[in-house]
Amino acid sequence: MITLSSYLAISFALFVCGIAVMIARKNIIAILLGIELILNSAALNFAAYTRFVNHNLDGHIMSLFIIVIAAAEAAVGLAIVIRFFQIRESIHIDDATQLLQ
Amino acid sequence: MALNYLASISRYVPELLSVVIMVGLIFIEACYDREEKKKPFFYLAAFFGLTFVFVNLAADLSKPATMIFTGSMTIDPFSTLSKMLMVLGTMGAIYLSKESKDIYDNLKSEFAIMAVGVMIGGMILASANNLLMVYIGIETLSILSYALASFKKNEERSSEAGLKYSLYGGISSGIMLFGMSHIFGVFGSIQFADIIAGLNGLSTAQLAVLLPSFIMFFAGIGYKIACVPFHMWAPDVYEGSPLPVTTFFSIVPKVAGLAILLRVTMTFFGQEGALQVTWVGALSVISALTMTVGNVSAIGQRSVKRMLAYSSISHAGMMMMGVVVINELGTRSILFYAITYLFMTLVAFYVTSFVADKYGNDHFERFSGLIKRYPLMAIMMTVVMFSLAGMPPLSGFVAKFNILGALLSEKHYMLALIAVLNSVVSLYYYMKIIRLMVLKDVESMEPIIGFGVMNQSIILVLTVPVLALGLFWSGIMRLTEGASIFLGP
Amino acid sequence: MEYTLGSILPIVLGPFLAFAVNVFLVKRWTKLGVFLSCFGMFVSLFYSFRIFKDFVFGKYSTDYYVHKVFTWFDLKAAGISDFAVDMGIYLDNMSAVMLFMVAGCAFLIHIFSTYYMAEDKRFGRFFVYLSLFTTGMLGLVLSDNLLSVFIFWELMGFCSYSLIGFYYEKEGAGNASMKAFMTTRIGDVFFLVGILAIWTTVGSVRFTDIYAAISSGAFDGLTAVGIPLATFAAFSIFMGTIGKSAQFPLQVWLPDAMWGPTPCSALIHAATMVAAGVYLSLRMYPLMELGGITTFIAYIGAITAFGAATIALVQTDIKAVLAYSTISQLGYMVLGIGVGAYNAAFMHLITHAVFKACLFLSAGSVIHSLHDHHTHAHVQEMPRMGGLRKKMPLTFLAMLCCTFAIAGFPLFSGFVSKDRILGDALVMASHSKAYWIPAFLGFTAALLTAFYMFRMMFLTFFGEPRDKDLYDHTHVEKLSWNRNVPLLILTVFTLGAWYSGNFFGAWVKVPGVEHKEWFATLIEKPHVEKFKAYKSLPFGSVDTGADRVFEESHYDPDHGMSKEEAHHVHLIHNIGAWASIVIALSGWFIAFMMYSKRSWNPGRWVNTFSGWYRALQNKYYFDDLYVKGVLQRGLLPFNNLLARFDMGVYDKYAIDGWEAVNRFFYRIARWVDNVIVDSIGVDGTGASVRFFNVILRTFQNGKIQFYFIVFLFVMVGYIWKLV
Amino acid sequence: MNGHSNLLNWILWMPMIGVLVVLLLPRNKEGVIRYTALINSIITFALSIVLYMKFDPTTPGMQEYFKVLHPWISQFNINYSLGVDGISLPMIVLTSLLCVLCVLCSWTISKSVKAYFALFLFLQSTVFGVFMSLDFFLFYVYWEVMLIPMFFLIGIWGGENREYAAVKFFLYTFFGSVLMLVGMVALYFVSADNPSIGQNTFDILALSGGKFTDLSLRIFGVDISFAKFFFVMMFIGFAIKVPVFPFHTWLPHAHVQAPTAISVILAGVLLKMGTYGFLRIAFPIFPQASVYFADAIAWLGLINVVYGALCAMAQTDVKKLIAYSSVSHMGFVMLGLAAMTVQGMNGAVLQMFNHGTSTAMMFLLVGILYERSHHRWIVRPDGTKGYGGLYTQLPKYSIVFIIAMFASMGLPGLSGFISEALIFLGIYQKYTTITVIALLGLLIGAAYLLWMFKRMFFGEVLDDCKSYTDMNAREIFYMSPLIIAVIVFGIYPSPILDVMKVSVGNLVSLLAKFN
Repeated sequence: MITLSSYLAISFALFVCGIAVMIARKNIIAILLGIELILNSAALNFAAYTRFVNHNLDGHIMSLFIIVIAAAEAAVGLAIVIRFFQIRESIHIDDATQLLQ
Repeated sequence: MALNYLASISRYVPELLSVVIMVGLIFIEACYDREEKKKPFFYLAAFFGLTFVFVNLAADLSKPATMIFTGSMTIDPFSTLSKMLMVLGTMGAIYLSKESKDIYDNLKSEFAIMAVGVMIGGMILASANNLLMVYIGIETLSILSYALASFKKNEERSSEAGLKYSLYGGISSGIMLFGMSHIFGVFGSIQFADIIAGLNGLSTAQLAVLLPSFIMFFAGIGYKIACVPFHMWAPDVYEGSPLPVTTFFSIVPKVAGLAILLRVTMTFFGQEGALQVTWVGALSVISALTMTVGNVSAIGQRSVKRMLAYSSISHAGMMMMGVVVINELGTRSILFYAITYLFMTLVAFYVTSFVADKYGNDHFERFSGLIKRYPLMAIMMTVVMFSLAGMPPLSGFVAKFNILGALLSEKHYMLALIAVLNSVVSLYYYMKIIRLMVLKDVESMEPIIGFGVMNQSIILVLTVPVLALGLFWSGIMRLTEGASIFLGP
Repeated sequence: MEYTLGSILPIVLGPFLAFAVNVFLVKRWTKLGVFLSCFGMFVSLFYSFRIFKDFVFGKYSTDYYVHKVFTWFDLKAAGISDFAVDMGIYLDNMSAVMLFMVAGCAFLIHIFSTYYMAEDKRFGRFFVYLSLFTTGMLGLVLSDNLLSVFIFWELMGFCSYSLIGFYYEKEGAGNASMKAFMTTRIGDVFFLVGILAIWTTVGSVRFTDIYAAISSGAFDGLTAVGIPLATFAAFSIFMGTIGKSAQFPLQVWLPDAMWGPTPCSALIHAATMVAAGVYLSLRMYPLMELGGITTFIAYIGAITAFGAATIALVQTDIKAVLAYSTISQLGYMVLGIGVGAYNAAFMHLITHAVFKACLFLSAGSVIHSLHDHHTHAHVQEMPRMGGLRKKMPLTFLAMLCCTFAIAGFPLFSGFVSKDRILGDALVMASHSKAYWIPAFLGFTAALLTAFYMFRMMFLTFFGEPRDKDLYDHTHVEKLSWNRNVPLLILTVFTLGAWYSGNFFGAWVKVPGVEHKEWFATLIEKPHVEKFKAYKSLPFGSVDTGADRVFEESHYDPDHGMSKEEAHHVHLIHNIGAWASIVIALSGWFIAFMMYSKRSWNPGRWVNTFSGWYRALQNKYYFDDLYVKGVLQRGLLPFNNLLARFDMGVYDKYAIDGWEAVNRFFYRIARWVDNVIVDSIGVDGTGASVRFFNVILRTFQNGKIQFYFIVFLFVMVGYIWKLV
Repeated sequence: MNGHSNLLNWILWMPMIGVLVVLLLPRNKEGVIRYTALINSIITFALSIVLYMKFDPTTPGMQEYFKVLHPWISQFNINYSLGVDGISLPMIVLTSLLCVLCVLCSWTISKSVKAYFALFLFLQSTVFGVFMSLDFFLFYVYWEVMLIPMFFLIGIWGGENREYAAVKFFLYTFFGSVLMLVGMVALYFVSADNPSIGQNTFDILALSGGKFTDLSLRIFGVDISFAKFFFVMMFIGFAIKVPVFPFHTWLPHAHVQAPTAISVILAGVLLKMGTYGFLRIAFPIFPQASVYFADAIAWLGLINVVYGALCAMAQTDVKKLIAYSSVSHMGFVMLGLAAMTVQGMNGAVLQMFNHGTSTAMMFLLVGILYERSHHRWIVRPDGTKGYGGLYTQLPKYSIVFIIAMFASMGLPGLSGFISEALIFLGIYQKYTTITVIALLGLLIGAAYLLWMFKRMFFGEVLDDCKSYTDMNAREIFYMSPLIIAVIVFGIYPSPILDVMKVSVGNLVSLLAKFN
């Protein structure tokens, strides 16, 4: 029997994974993916809560919006990454240290 | 309770107008051919449109507060005022972008368009009354900001700034969402109104879930205000992005963020309880840290832009102190602070940008002897600097005084002391510019193109409030008095 | 005589107005200005003589007084304070005598100055100072309370500063004037403390009130800084005397006062400034007694008298000899106060004033006529003089009489007064061993005095001229009124008879009373309990004294002692008298043998006591101690240290340091941004991110990700704190 | 006196009118600008004399006749309210007098005359504001605004190290005054809880009277007495202006670097603002706290006296020496305040006035000398004498210098003495030891002045001093009022004492209630 807690467990797992990816990977694309993971964990939460706790549509709407906006954000993010790549010929995060000094 | 849709729309004109303006600007922009450098009609439209929005909002001030779209949005004097501020800030930024050399000519119009977009996001955020709206608002604000940050396409620093901004924004919004989801889980609704209702009977288990979630929620907002410890992106981004953008960032998103922070605080933590104590404690620590870190960092800077960026962080901290005291006075003082801060920042950035355009960089030395060449500008800059530092009889002092009053009315003596001592520190680096401008000898006499008659007069006009609000501020106080947060009928 | 303001104020106003006018006048019309000051002096002399005559020959009473007061300023506020500062005029026998002496000497000195300073380029300005100086002294004598005494006292300090520094082209003058002012000011500060102590205790600083308070025991049981209040106050005030009257250990300034023109030395040394100190102590005598510091005073006086006399032995500058003799004589007066010879001390003050003024003036006339045409300077060195009595007989005569007087030869004033002091010292010594040393020192000093004074006489006027060239250029003294008349007048008053009354006592004889020594009769210790009844009148009023009864004074030679006591005292007095006569003569004899007959060689003494000789020439190294030791080694280095600390350390680090602190914090902020990141980047063991070690070791890290880490840490931190 | 007068408004705003006129004048008409400033300041002085004449010394507290009150910010109950009493009147007169002299002595300023005089008159007006305002907020505003013209006057027209001095002065004072700001606002918010006030107010008179004695506040969970805490805050604020010992180091820099006229204003008036703050605000509002801290104040004052004097003795720069001397002299004022007796307080206020005149003389004289010699060394860094034999070279100057010197030394017959004597009489009643030590400070005070005088004026004339000319007519003219004041008030102080004694007495009796 699948309960709320299992959903939450999964979403939390996703969340942690996302964080881990963002911290660990040097590839900017990967980091963007990590962000997606986190967003998804949130979306999953919303869906699960709607299913189990209260039966209005708020959660679903939230999840939908999350998906949409995540797409948009990813698009912009990728655009910026491309621009960065065009300049530096690299998508290595360590190359983004110009502003240190 | 909530009005029906048509009625709602009737109260929602400004936002719609701005959308129309944005779309219209896109069309106008499309009409020009790409050789066209200065696009008079475009800017004319932009300014007229924004002025129209502004007027609309002003007219809205007198109307009673209400909730529209089934309570998902609140239209109350507070939100309206903050929207007006955003509009003004946007106009100022757009004008600067028009004049500045820091943006490629072919992108200037795009800047205007995106700015309006960001402004719309801010407006949504300012009157958001449920979690969804908060999310949408923040995202609208952010996504366009990422683009703005990386506006100097071919410049590495700029794109890097955009990169950082976007990644940082991504994680923070993600975490915020995660927090939201749990809040939703506890209360079973995303409507603030329902949440308030649910706040009373909470089990300890729920509280245990709730508090972390709120902190996560706060991360999203704090990142918009750029308060410690979510501030690290700010200096880099401010530095990396072109000057008009920096100007824009240091006004509109901050105001929006503060607006929502204030609304959330007032809504959720309005009444006494464990929640409030924790929240206030956290906020006071954060605000004190923000202010101090901002000031301390600002001292070490060589570039005026970076210095202003850091100082804007510290000012944000100052405004957050108004949030710490959860009462009318705090709200009022924050609004007043925002108003004065708007004008001061605009003038400061204008002058800096014009000087920077002349020399290609904006180091402090570039200002030396300005009084000999452009006495008016130098005096204006001096006034603004003193005002930022909080010297009477300038508006900056009155703003600080209000915040102080709010703090002390709630007997936050330590915070008050920290605040004033910080203003001493800030005076030090603001005075560095004054010293250079007034006391030092001039480097070169060749003219600065930026300081045309038009620009000078505009700067003058912008400085007038800085002076006037310092002496005759009861009018503004009366204006802000009505501007309380509307927590539903 | 009725005492209206018109009959008293001119005494002060005369010289003061002269001063006030001269300030503006003297530059343009010098002659007129000078005349004005002299005239002003004459006016004050005239009025003071009237008062003197009236008090001494008319009212023949010890407790006759005139006391007029007015309020200077007040801090009256209804129901809050009724504090008011009163000033006033207080006249009694003592001040009457004092007034006459001061006005007389000052007047004669004025006259002499018109001769002495005539060629000086600052002729006029000298008289400006002179008038102000005299004003100060006269005001001091007239004043009825300690505060106004202090005011005039300081005023004189200022004048002496200006007069000693009169030749301001000379560095030495600057040093001397500063030295004089500072040294006396040390005493003044203590004096002020005394005034404050009395003021807070008594509520007033009027002499009469203080006496009344003493009699009613206001000081009993009170203490200040751990010692009885009376002692504290008495000591503080006596410190004032020590400073002003150049007593040990503050005697160093007086010899340097010679830097001023000779007439002003006469004024300072004789009539005014140094007299003020003794006068103050006499006025405050009841307090001194109450404070029980008379023994201390006696010792101070004796030491001063002896020490100064010894130093005077080796001086070769004629004015220096006189200066040290002044100190020594002042020592006698203080000794007199110490041994309770109130009357004698005051008499010595008067007599000394007269003969010392005369001595200085004659020294002046000697110096003035000895003009070295090589250096165009006046000569003061005795070794270059000699045989001058032929050149200037009148001056010689005057100086001789004064020397007799100061050496204490019979029939001369010095004998009368000094002998009584010494006599009383003997009496005290016979009572308690503590007074043996003062008495002994006193007599020794008398011997020395006689010796060095005659040494001076012989070196100056007798024998063969030692500097022939100088001698020949010195033209014979021709009579001039403003040179010789003052000398002669003063000389006349060096006769003892004026004071002891042996001849002229009859003048003040009143029916039914036998011969009286007017001085001893009229001047006596204030009986404090009498002053309860004393009352003052408003300033403008006319004081006839008719409303009060004054007991006629009667001189009791036994001082109210029993017969045998009195007999004992008289015996000792007689011994003392004879002893001092013998001493004076022997002093003269030694000097004669050494410097006139040349049969004893002073050089031999110098050789035998060479160590002492050097010590004496260096004034017992006091100046070295104060200037080199205290100032140059002590105060100035300390000041420099302090100043350097203030700007170099305190201001630099404690105040400007805050900026450094800011930068430090800024650096920390940067550090958090960069260093940690880099260190993590290099080897993933940043202390703060140990939690993520595993991942970090496997994967490298960038800046943005560090942001994330911090971000997360804060989140976790919050949550940790909250849950 | 019945009826009402706007005199205070006139005095306060007259310099502002002057500022406007000067600003409207063309930059190159320097002569006209100078004369405008002079005439303006003279008019102001005349007005202040009228004020003195009309002032009724018998009525305690603020004179109804002169009160000016307009609401300013209704939300915070802030009023534009002016008033004058016996404590502020002497200060107002002193300020207006010194300003006339300063305009005269800055006649030779040639660097951007227009700005100079505009700023100067602005400064004058703000100083008046501080001495007149009865509303704490107004007081604070003026107190702060005063810094801005000062900053520029020192920073632009000052000596070689002017920037550092200006910034230091500015930050130092700003630091102090923000602490005062906190106290002010806190007072505003607690004032409503007090039954005797009943509403939130900044009105100084309403706040004063020791109404906050039993309040307490929590910081980090520690309970502190409200009054004591904020008394310390305000103490620091005012002490920096005075300046009291640990906060004194801005003064030498500022005084030395500032142009003559500004040093005069600094030493003559601005330092008094600190002590005035004590008399007007810190003591009346927190009497019990001030009584509690009286010992500390006395000791600090003592340190001022001795420390300042000792430091002054070591100085080789005339102006710096005088700067330190005014540290020492303000110490006397602090002693008088700490005494909290009738004599002490009156003496302190009188000393505020007298030090104003005497030290102004000193600075003016140094300025005159500087115009001749363009250096201020008593002893040059290389050990040679900076001046020598000035007495022979500049007789008139020397006479005036002697008067000034002995006045600041407290010689009887000159103004310094009476105030110092009163202060000592007041302080002796409480602290015998302190008095004795402080009197030694007086001794040192005489020492360093005389020593300086000896080194500069006695002896042969130095070669490079031979070219100096004696004081000219203008200089004599602007020195003469001070000379007269110093002598007249030394002989007859009642004109000042009579106007202030009642007001001071009230303060003393208030403090006595908490003793």
